[in-house]
Formats: sequence, structure tokens, C-alpha cells
Amino acid sequence: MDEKIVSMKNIVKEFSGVRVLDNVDFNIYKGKIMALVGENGAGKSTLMKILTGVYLKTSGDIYLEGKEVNFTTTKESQDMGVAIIHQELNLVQDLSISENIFLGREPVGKSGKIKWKQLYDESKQWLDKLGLNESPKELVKNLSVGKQQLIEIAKALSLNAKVIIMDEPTGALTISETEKLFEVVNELRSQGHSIVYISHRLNEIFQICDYVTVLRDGTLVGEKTIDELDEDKIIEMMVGRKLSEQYPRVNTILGHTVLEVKNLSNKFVKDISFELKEGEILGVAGLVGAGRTEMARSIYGVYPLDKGEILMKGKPVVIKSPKDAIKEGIAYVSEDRKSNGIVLGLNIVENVTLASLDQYVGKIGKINKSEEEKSTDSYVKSMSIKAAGTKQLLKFLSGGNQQKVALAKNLNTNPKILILDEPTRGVDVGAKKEIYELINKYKESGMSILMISSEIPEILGISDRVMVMHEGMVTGTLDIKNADQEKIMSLAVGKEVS
Amino acid sequence: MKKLSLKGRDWKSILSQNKPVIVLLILIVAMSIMNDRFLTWSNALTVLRQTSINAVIATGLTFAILIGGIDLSVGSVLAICGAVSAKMVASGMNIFLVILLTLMLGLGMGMVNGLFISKGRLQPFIATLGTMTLLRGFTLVYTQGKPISIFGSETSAVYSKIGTGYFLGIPIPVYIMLFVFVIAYYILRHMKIGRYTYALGSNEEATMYSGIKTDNVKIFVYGISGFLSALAGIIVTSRLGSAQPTAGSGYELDAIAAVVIGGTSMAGGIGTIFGTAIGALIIGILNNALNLLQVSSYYQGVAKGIVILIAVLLDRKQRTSR
Amino acid sequence: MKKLSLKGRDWKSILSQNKPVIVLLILIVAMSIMNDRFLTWSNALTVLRQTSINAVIATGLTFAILIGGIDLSVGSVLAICGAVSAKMVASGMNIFLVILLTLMLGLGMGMVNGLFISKGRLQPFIATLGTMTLLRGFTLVYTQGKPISIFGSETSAVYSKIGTGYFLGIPIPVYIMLFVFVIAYYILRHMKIGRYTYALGSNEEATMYSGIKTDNVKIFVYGISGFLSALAGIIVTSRLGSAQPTAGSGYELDAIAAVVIGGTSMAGGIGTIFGTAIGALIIGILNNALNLLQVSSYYQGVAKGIVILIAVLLDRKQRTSR
Amino acid sequence: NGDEGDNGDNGDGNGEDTAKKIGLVVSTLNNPFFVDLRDGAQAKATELGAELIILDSQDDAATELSNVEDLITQGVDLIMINPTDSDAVGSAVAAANGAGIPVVTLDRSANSGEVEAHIASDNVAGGKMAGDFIVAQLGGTGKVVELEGIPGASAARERGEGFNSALEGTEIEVVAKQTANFDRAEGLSVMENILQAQAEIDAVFAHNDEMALGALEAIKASGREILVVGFDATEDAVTSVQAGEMAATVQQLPKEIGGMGVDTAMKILAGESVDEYIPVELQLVTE
Ligand SMILES: Nc1ncnc2c1ncn2[C@@H]1O[C@H](COP(=O)(O)OP(=O)(O)OP(=O)(O)O)[C@@H](O)[C@H]1O
Ligand SMILES: Nc1ncnc2c1ncn2[C@@H]1O[C@H](COP(=O)(O)OP(=O)(O)OP(=O)(O)O)[C@@H](O)[C@H]1O
Ligand SMILES: [Mg+2]
Ligand SMILES: [Mg+2]
Repeated sequence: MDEKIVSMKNIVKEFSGVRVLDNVDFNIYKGKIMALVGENGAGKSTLMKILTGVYLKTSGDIYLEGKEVNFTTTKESQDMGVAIIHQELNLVQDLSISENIFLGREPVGKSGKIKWKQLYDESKQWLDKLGLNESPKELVKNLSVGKQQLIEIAKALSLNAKVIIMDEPTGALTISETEKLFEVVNELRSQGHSIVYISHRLNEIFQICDYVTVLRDGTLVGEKTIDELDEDKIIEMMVGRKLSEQYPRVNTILGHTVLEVKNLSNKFVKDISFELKEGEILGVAGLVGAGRTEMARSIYGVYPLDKGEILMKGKPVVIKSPKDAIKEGIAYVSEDRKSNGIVLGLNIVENVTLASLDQYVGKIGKINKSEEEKSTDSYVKSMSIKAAGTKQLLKFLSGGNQQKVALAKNLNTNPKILILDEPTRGVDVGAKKEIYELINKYKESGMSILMISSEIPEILGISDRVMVMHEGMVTGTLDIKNADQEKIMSLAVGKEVS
Repeated sequence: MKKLSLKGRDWKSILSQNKPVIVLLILIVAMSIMNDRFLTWSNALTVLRQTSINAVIATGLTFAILIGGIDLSVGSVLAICGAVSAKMVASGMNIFLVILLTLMLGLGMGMVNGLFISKGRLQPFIATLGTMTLLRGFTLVYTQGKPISIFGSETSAVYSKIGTGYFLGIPIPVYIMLFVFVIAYYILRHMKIGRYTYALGSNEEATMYSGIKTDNVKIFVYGISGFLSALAGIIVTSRLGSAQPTAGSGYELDAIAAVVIGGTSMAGGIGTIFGTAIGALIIGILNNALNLLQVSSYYQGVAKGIVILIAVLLDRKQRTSR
Repeated sequence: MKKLSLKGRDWKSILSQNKPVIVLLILIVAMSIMNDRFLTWSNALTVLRQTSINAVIATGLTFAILIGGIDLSVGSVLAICGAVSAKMVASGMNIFLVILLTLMLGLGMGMVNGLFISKGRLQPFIATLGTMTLLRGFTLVYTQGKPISIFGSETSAVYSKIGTGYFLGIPIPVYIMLFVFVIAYYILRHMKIGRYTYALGSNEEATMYSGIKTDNVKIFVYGISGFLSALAGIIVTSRLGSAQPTAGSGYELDAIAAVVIGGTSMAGGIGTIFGTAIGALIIGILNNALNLLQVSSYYQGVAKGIVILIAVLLDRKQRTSR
Repeated sequence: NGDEGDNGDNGDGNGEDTAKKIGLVVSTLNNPFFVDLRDGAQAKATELGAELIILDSQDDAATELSNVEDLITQGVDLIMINPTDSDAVGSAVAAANGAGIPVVTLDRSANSGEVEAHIASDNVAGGKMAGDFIVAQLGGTGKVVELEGIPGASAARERGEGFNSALEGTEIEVVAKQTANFDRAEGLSVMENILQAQAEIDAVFAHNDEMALGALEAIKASGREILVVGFDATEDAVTSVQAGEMAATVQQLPKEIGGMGVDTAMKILAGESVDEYIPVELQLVTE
């Protein structure tokens, strides 16, 4: 047995009376990587936030290197050598990369002046290590989400902590950055650092982890070494039952062309052309910064076009705002749900109907609330959205459930074309499958789907065709029959494939 | 299940709103003990009538604050609308036309604020600070610095009833205030635009992504604020029988205090008209109480500051999780 | 690569700051054409001296606004500190002690604001609205509504030099203003607490997760604002030779206008002291210009409102992406 | 915060039911002039054994009306109003009339409603007095600056009106007319600016002493010789006149107005008849 560096015992956490962690034990071993897995809302993030002093535990004990600790602030845990990369990005947009990496730990001279040179030099080292080619003086707000995620990682690594917790660090990363990260993580392990690794991508777990702890509904299911497990076993532990085929493909007969995009260009993308047929899923792959999100948002009317046209059923349409897009039957599920997918301050019903409120307005402009409730209930059931009720505010839902609500909101506009941008980011395996099944259901009913994803297995698993982008341009489109990971990757880095 | 969770939320919302109510009750009980004239029917009516002006303005400001904005120009809009309406009344124009035109003027000025903030992408504080200064200047130019009397025409008598009249023993401004509360409640609670107001205040980008023209929502919201300021301007002018060029100066602060004491968050997205009504009543009763208790005017500022701080301290939100 | 992007960044920041500078230059050129007395050395000194008070307050407010807060109490802090210092001077207390105690008083009051906002979790607008009302009341109680003269002791003459004196032909308040600018620039740009000020305004949660005691940053920031308001209070009192109970009323609006015209975002995280200096100069020159051009007092509000709106319209930010 | 001064709180004489309750609604207590008015009234009330309830309208007509309503609620025997504005006070007077409470106005009159007595010194006359003084001092020719009060405030209007009427037909030119909002700090900076603009200034008339004292600082700093005339004769101003700095200030005897108000009120309550208009003399305070 390896030496425990952290051990959490009988941890209980309640949020205003609701128990979200129930007598959970959790260990971290010296120089090892502990995977922490579980469905959305299982309590993984909460457990780690308790360890790092973000939340106060309701009861239970925490030991660090044999000594009982009770952190009440992040600073305390940092000082004791425990660092965390939070699931949600926690960067200061208006500060530079290096200021973010060293926020709170800036080297200062005698006069109290920050030693800028040292700051930049040290930051640069971390950026190089993670393969990020950016100036340390660049403002974080000018970086894409993926690069920001790397900054977040650099920040935690630079703490040189004994224990590093990574809460879904690869959520916004594609394969190449993930590989780079794993190199660093392996190096850290060999130096004796201990790591907690939270991810919904089970293949990653098998790539780097030594141990696995599984949580379900706030309780501990078990702790195993990696050799005792395989993917199916983990899934079974997580969801409490066996799960059949992860990527349930359905083959539909493709209908007419619904959407045609011709030579779309603006400051983000160049010359994008593709078509989408009724009942088709077109997967869009690419590396971080390939411009996939921008392409989708340009179609959705968020970014103005410089050139090009969009045709729906052969007729050119003018889309200048999301409102126009929705009117034309295009819906967009954002990759960044917190900032533009959902409204955290509204409840589930209000979010689900936000984009389709016109349907519910009766005479004298009154919203028909029971109708709203009815629609929402049907989504809650069909998507198994876990919540205390339909009146629960979105900010109290776990990430995966928030994602489902975002999806429901868009489906409720009855779109002909559904654009999904990283639809399963941060979603657990069980829910993922539910989402795929939903996508398939709508596909079967004739909806056309454009699915942007950084998870190649997912792209390969459910799309009919794969379009690959690189630096704002389409570098190739592959039929699913002759698509594989290698071909996608070479197109993604801009290489031709035959 | 459905019923249960509904109750759950209502209970919560009652809990989150009841702190201002508690402050209000404490004020009322304390005053009733300290002064036997306080809890009389006629004083109650006096307080309500005095509260009406601030309450009407605060209702408009609730919309602006709910979207995370602010409207500092309410006092200036009140002044210019009051002045214009006084001139129209004095000229003998039809009373309904006077009211209609005045309210439209306020609506228009509010919408200009909304345009500056939405299309012009100005920060609400500075945009409305600009129009506040500008419109105060306009009022002075328009009135030439002199009060405009409403008297001198047949319309005057009717007009002056708006602020001074009674119906079934209750002052007309009180009816106006209640009517404004009910309509505002209905809009916020049961209409699309109300829902959008909350959505915008909570997450502007997501609201835009949901196909909502956020610019229009903003223009609407500031339009309402201007409209209600004009209405308050009519009440003030009618009560005083003349429009003062300096009317309404500083009213924005009392109105903001009412809104915030009522539990609305300046960050937007959270708040209710019920809360604002309570907040306005707290401020109204406080002013009345300080007078009845004969607190020296120098100490009134001290007392008012303390009550504002206590009220908001009691109602402070959990550390926001944004 | 490193050099290049550095240039890129500086160029951007210059671009984003130069719009207020353009407004300033236009104002100066226009005034020089319209009035030949404007561009004289003595008028320049007059403008700078007049600007100094608003500039000192605006510098403090820049900190508050950078963290996404606001401080409405500056005018009231100015008044009470001015009154207290006047009384101390008149009593013949040592000049250094007077200044020290006054500044500490301002610092303390600012820190109380900071405490309300951090530990008390109050919204800055309402918290400082409360203390603004409260401290104005205190000032009236303290002064009994009457001005307090600084004369009558030996200290008086020295004290009055702070506001009225010259050194090498340049008024002392101008030196104070420049000194305040330089220190504030240094703090914001090169010291930890300055970077935390930006960090807090840009993302409070991330700042907290980075192990920074955000509460302390807030207390510091509001402390600075109070401290500088007290300094402004000393300058005003010294210039007038007496402390007015109503001193500083409405100063918060001019100071906020200066900060925002200078390009600082009310949402926090973005802004510079350089911008605030330009903003304060724009307001100062505007007031001077309106007097020199003998604009009627009725039209002054109109003119000021228009300039504020134009200045911020020119400098409006790209639609924020949050 | 030790010294409370002589008056501090009111509410003395609470116990005696027989004591007359008189309400005093003052336009603002942030201005020394009205503070003096209040002090005069308070002193007189104490002397005559009346209870005086003082409320501050903070220069807002609507607040004034609320104050009067609150006094009615308290059942005062008489209300003395120092109006914020002669027109706007009409409703307040009407409210008092409606409740059967007699009204006395101080310093500013009411343009409507039933008022038992009006005690004031005429602002227009005061302005004229200042104007006449300047005309005399300058020998009927020269350049003057007028510092105006809060735009739209009645005192500013009336004093300006009187002042300008005095200049009519003389060779005196008003070279600058700017507002300094009755504020001393603004008086200083506005005067500084005017000094920059005008090479030749012989006299300044400020609508109140606060602005005059501010202007005086600016003039002293500029080293120029300019006649400064203020209005109100506040303590600071009188000191300044005595020191030979300010040339003159129009004294309205605010304490007198307040005291006379209470005097008149007591007479009315005793059933005695009083004059409708009781002028309080103005005088020019010069060295
Ligand atoms: N601040 C909070 N207030 C109330 N409930 C909360 C809060 N934070 C989390 N929860 C609840 O606690 C439970 C566990 O949430 P947590 O974020 O730990 O899940 P998770 O395992 O990290 O899920 P995911 O994989 O989606 O990130 C959820 O039901 C969530 O709704
Ligand atoms: N606000 C911005 N201003 C300027 N350029 C931007 C901005 N946001 C993104 N970009 C640039 O646009 C390009 C595409 O961005 P983005 O990384 O979002 O694409 P993506 O293919 O959707 O990748 P991801 O996997 O991160 O979603 C990148 O070159 C990025 O640097
Ligand atoms: Mg989580
Ligand atoms: Mg993307």
C-alpha cells in the first residue's frame, strides 16, 4: 500500500439542509494519481472544495501528512501545499497571463514594487512547459477558452504544491494539449507530487491514474487501484448498473439539404462552405482555436459576416442576430453555458422557455405558466434532469444538469437545425449517453445537427460526416465510413489527407 | 412534487423578502409607542400620500436596477415634465391631453436614456448622470428659473385634484401609487418583457443568445423609468400647484434607497415590486417619524443614514457566487 | 516575439486611453480660439488649482470604481474632515498633528465603508449612500450648521498656505495633486495591492481563490478613498479659510464623471490614473470655460451634460463580452 | 463631538399641556442665515414659554408640504413657514388652512392661501440696497460682477432683480453674471475664473455672503482691488466687513425675523390682531 498524504474521513456536507456528501472517505497517495469519478452532481467538486478550504465541511476529519487540518480559506490550503484547478475557469480576465499565474504570490522587492522581470521569466517557463506559445504579458481576455484552461493549469503547477487537484482540467482541451498536460502530470508524479484527477473522460483515467475513487449521489462507492478496473466496471460503479454501447449510432435516411453555408468569411473564419441534410449529424472537429465556435456563432448571428451566404432549404436567409436565427429554425447550444448558455439567476422553467416565450403568451400578454410548467416537466422527465423541482434556480444545479437545461431551452424553440458546441463538456457518462440518445431521437425526427466537439470518440461515435477545421478554415470533410482519429488529427493540424 | 417545490420557493421568497417587512414592522411598532399621533387614520393617509411620489419613482427605478442598470435622471425628468405640464395646464389645454403628453415626454426621455445605454453602449450611471445634468439645465432654460403656476385656466382645478383630491376618503395619489404597483407587479411577474428584465439583469449574454433583443429590453426599461418619473412630476406639480425648476433634485437617492432596502440587488436580476413598496414605505414612515418625534434636522440625516444601513445590513445577501 | 506583443499591448492601451485625451485637446483648442484669456499661464494655473480638489477625490474613487464599487460618501467625508481640521487649527494645534489626524480620520471613515462592504456584505452604492447621509448629518451636528473659521491661532497662517500658497510660482494644491497621481499610479501599477485592485474588480471569485483576502483589499481601497477625501477636505478648508457644513455636497458626481470620462469602467477591472487625471482636467477646464465664456447659469447644466455625454460616447467600450 | 451649542435639540416644555405648540418649517438649515432665523425663533419661544417644533424642508417644496402635513398631524396650534418658494408653498398653506391652523410666513411670502401675517425683509429691496451702495461707491460708472445663487431659487431671483434695478440708468456694466450656487467654494472658483476673463472689475455683488466670502478669497489671491458686497450679514461676513475686507453686506436680521415670528404667533394665538405685513428692516452693514 502506498503512503497516504491526504486522508478525508466521514466527510459530510450540507447546503441549506440538503446533504450532498454523506460520510465520504477519500485518500490521496504520495507520488500517485488518484482519479475521482462519478456522475454529475455526485459531489466531486464539493469534496475537493472542502479539502481546499473553499467550502466548510459540515462534519468529518481531514488529515494532511498525518496531521489534522481544517482549512477555511484557499490561502491556508495553498500555504500547506495543496493546490486546486477549479472546474470552472477562475482567471482574472483583465490581468496578464503572468499576473494570473502568480496572483497573490507576486515576487516583490524591498520597496514593495513587483519584480516584473522575475514574474515574466518564471511564467514563461511554465508556458513553455505546457507548450503554450503566448507572451506572458498578454491579457487573459484575449485568449481562447482552451488557452485559458492551460493558464489555469500553469497557475496550479507553479505553486509547486505537494498535492494538486485537477477538476476536469481537460474539459476545454483537445488531444494535443491533453497529451502535453499528461507529460507534465507524469513528470510531477515522478517528482513525488500527488495528484487528484477528476474527469468524465474515462480513457484519460486509464492513461494516467493509479487509483480510482468513485462517488455516487454523495456517497462513496469504492476506492480501487487502476488494475482492478476497466471502463465498464467504472461505469457500473458510477451509475449503479451496466451501461450498454456508449455511442448509440442510429442510421437514418438523409433527406433534402436543409442548410447550405457558402463562403462564410469574417474576422474569425475564412471561406467556410458546407451543407447539412435533414436527419444528418455533421461533426465538426479541430484543435483549440480552430475557429469552430466562431463559425457556429457567425451562423447564429452573433458575429457579423463580411462575406458569404446562408441558405435554408435553398432560399438565402439574412441572419443578423440570434433572434433571426431562431426565427429561421436554427438553435445554438453554447460551449460556455455559464456565460451565454443559461441564466443562473432564473429557475429551470424560466430557462427552458426563455428562447421560446412567444409560445406561451396569451391574450393581454400574460404568460401561461401552467403551459410553461408542462413543457418543462416533459424535458425534466425525458432528460432526467436532477433538481429539487422545476422552480430551482440554475445556479444550484450541477454542471451536467445545467447543460441539459441549456439543451432543453434550445430544443423548445423547435429548431430545424441544432448547433451543438461541445454538448457533453463536463457531462458524466450516463448523462452523456442520455444526451446522445436525445440527439438521435431528434435526428430521427428529421432534425439536422451540427455537432462541434473536441472529443474525437464522440465525433466518430455519432456523426454521419466529419468536417475538420484548422485556423478558421475547413481543411476537409470525411464520410464517417472512412474517418478515423488519425485522419481527423492530421486535418486538424492543417495537413492534407487523401 | 410540483406543488411541494412551488411552496418551497414561495417560502424562500417570503423569507428573503420578510427582512424589509420586519424593519417596517419594527418602525411602525416603535413609532406607535413613542408617539400616539402616529397610528391614526389621518397620519396613515398622510404617510401614504407622502410616500406616493417616491414610490412611483422607485417602481421605475426597480426596473432599471433589475437589469443591473441605474437611472440618476429621474429627478430631472420629473422637473422638466412637471414644468411642461404646468405650462400646458396654465394654457388651458385639455386635461387628458396634458397628462398624455407629459407621460409621453417622460417615456421619450427615458427611452433616450435607454438608447444611450443600449445602442450607444454607455454605462448607465454615467449616461443618466449626463442626462440628469442636461435635463436640469433644460428645465432652467425652459422655466427661466422661475416656478410655473398651474393656475389661471379651467383645467387647473381638475389638474390640481390629481395631487390633492380624495376619493372615498383616500387621497388620489395613493390610488395612483397602488395602481402603479399592481401594473408593475403584473409586468414583472406575468409578462414576457418582465421575464426578460430579470434574464437581462442576471445574464445579458445568455439573454441575447436566447434570441432576445436586449437593446429593446433596455429601451423599454428606461422608458418605464422615464414614464413613471413624469407621472411623479404630475403628482408633485399638482400637489404644489406649481412646477419648481429645482423640483426633484436628489430624489434619485431616496428612490434608490427604497429599491435597495426592499431587497433588490444593484447587480441586477434579483428583486421584487413588493420589496420596493416596502422600501418606499420604510423611507416614508421614517421621514414622517423623524418629524413627529421632533428630531432636529441635523440629526435626521444621522438617523436616516443609520436606518438605511441597518435595513440593508439585515437584508444583506449571502456572499454572491458570481 | 515578447517585445512585439509588448508593443502591441502598449499601443492598444494608448489607443484606448487617447479618446479622453482627444476630448481634452479639442476642448483646449476650441477654448483658445473662443477666448484669448484662456491660454494664459495664469489661467492654466487657475484651472489646475481648481481641478486639484476634484482630482484628488477622483483618484480615490478610481480605486473604488476599479474594484467594481463606488464611494458616494466622499463629499460628506470631505465636509466632516474639513470641519474637524478647522476646529483643530483654530484651537492652535500643531499643524502636522492637524494634518495627520484629519487624514487618519478620513482613512478611518473610508475603512468603515470598506468594512460595511466587505464584512457586512453591503452593496457599495447603498452602503456609501448610508454613510454619506450619516456623515452629512454628523457634520451638521458638529458645526451646528455654521461655517467654522480656521483663523484665530498661530497655526492658521501655515494651514492656509496649503490651499493658497505657491512654491516656485506654482500653487501648492497642484503639487499635492501631482504627488497623489504619482503615488496612486505607482500603487496601482507596481504594487501587489494595486494589482489585487484590478484583479478584484475583474473577477472577485478568482481573486479569492488565489488566496487573496479580498476583504482586506476592499477595506484598503475604501480607506484610500476616505483618506484622499480628507486630503481634499484640507485643501478646500485651507483655500476658503473656513469649513462649510455643506462643503463637498455633490462632489461625488463630478469625481465619478472624471473617473468615467477618463475611461475607467464602472464594472471594475479596467482603468488608469492617467485617464482619471485627464477626466478631471476635462471637467476642470469645462467649468473654467463656462465661466470665461459667460455661459448663463441656466445653460451651464445643458453644456456640461452634453460634454459628459460626448466624452463618454467617444470612449464607449466595445460591447463587453461577459 | 462635544459642544452642542445653545440650542441643540428642542422639545423642551414637553410636559406642560398648556404650552402653545408652534411649528416652524424652515426652507433649509444648511445655510447660516436660516440657522440664525431658527435661533431667533427658538430664543423667543423659550422666552415666551412656547413649544417650538422645527422642521427642515431641505430646499424642496414637496418636503415642505410633507413637513406641514406632519405638523398638522401633531396638532400644532400655529405654523410658521419660511417657504422654499412663494408659489409652491400655496398647497402647504392650503393644507394648514384646511386643518384650521393659522399660518405665518417668514422671509418669503406665500402667493396663495390664507396667511395671518407675513414677516420679512424684502429680498428685492435688499438687492436694490446693495446695488445702490455699489452705484454710490463707484460713482455711477464701472464694471461689476454678479454671483448668482442656485439657479431657480427665489432668493437668487429676487436679489438679482433688486440689484439690477438699482443699476438701471447708470453707467455701470455687469460684465459677468455667473452662478456659484450659494456655495463658498464655488464662489471662490467661479470668481477665479471670472478674474481670468475680466481685466477690469470694480465690484462684485454676490447673492449671499457665502459666495461673497469665496469670491473675496479669489480676489485676495489675485491681488486686485475689488469691492465685494454680500447679502445676509452672517457672522463671518460681518467679521470680514469689520476687518475691511468685504465692503458691505445686506443685513436682514434673520434672528429678528424668527423672534418676531414667534412674537406674532403668540399674539395671534392670544386672539390679538396683528398686521398682515410686518417688515423687518434691512440694513447695510459697512465698515
Ligand atoms: N453552493 C451550492 N449550494 C447548493 N447546492 C450546491 C452548491 N454547490 C453544489 N451543490 C450541489 O451539490 C451537489 C454536488 O455538486 P458538485 O458540484 O460537487 O458535483 P460534481 O460531482 O462536481 O458534478 P459535475 O461532474 O457536474 O461537476 C449537486 O447536487 C449540486 O447541486
Ligand atoms: N475575443 C477574441 N478576440 C480576438 N480573437 C479571438 C477572440 N476569441 C477567440 N479569438 C480567436 O479566434 C480563434 C478561434 O477561437 P476558439 O479557440 O474559440 O475556437 P474553437 O475552434 O471553437 O476552439 P475551442 O475548442 O476552444 O472551442 C482563435 O484564433 C482565437 O484566438
Ligand atoms: Mg464538478
Ligand atoms: Mg469552441
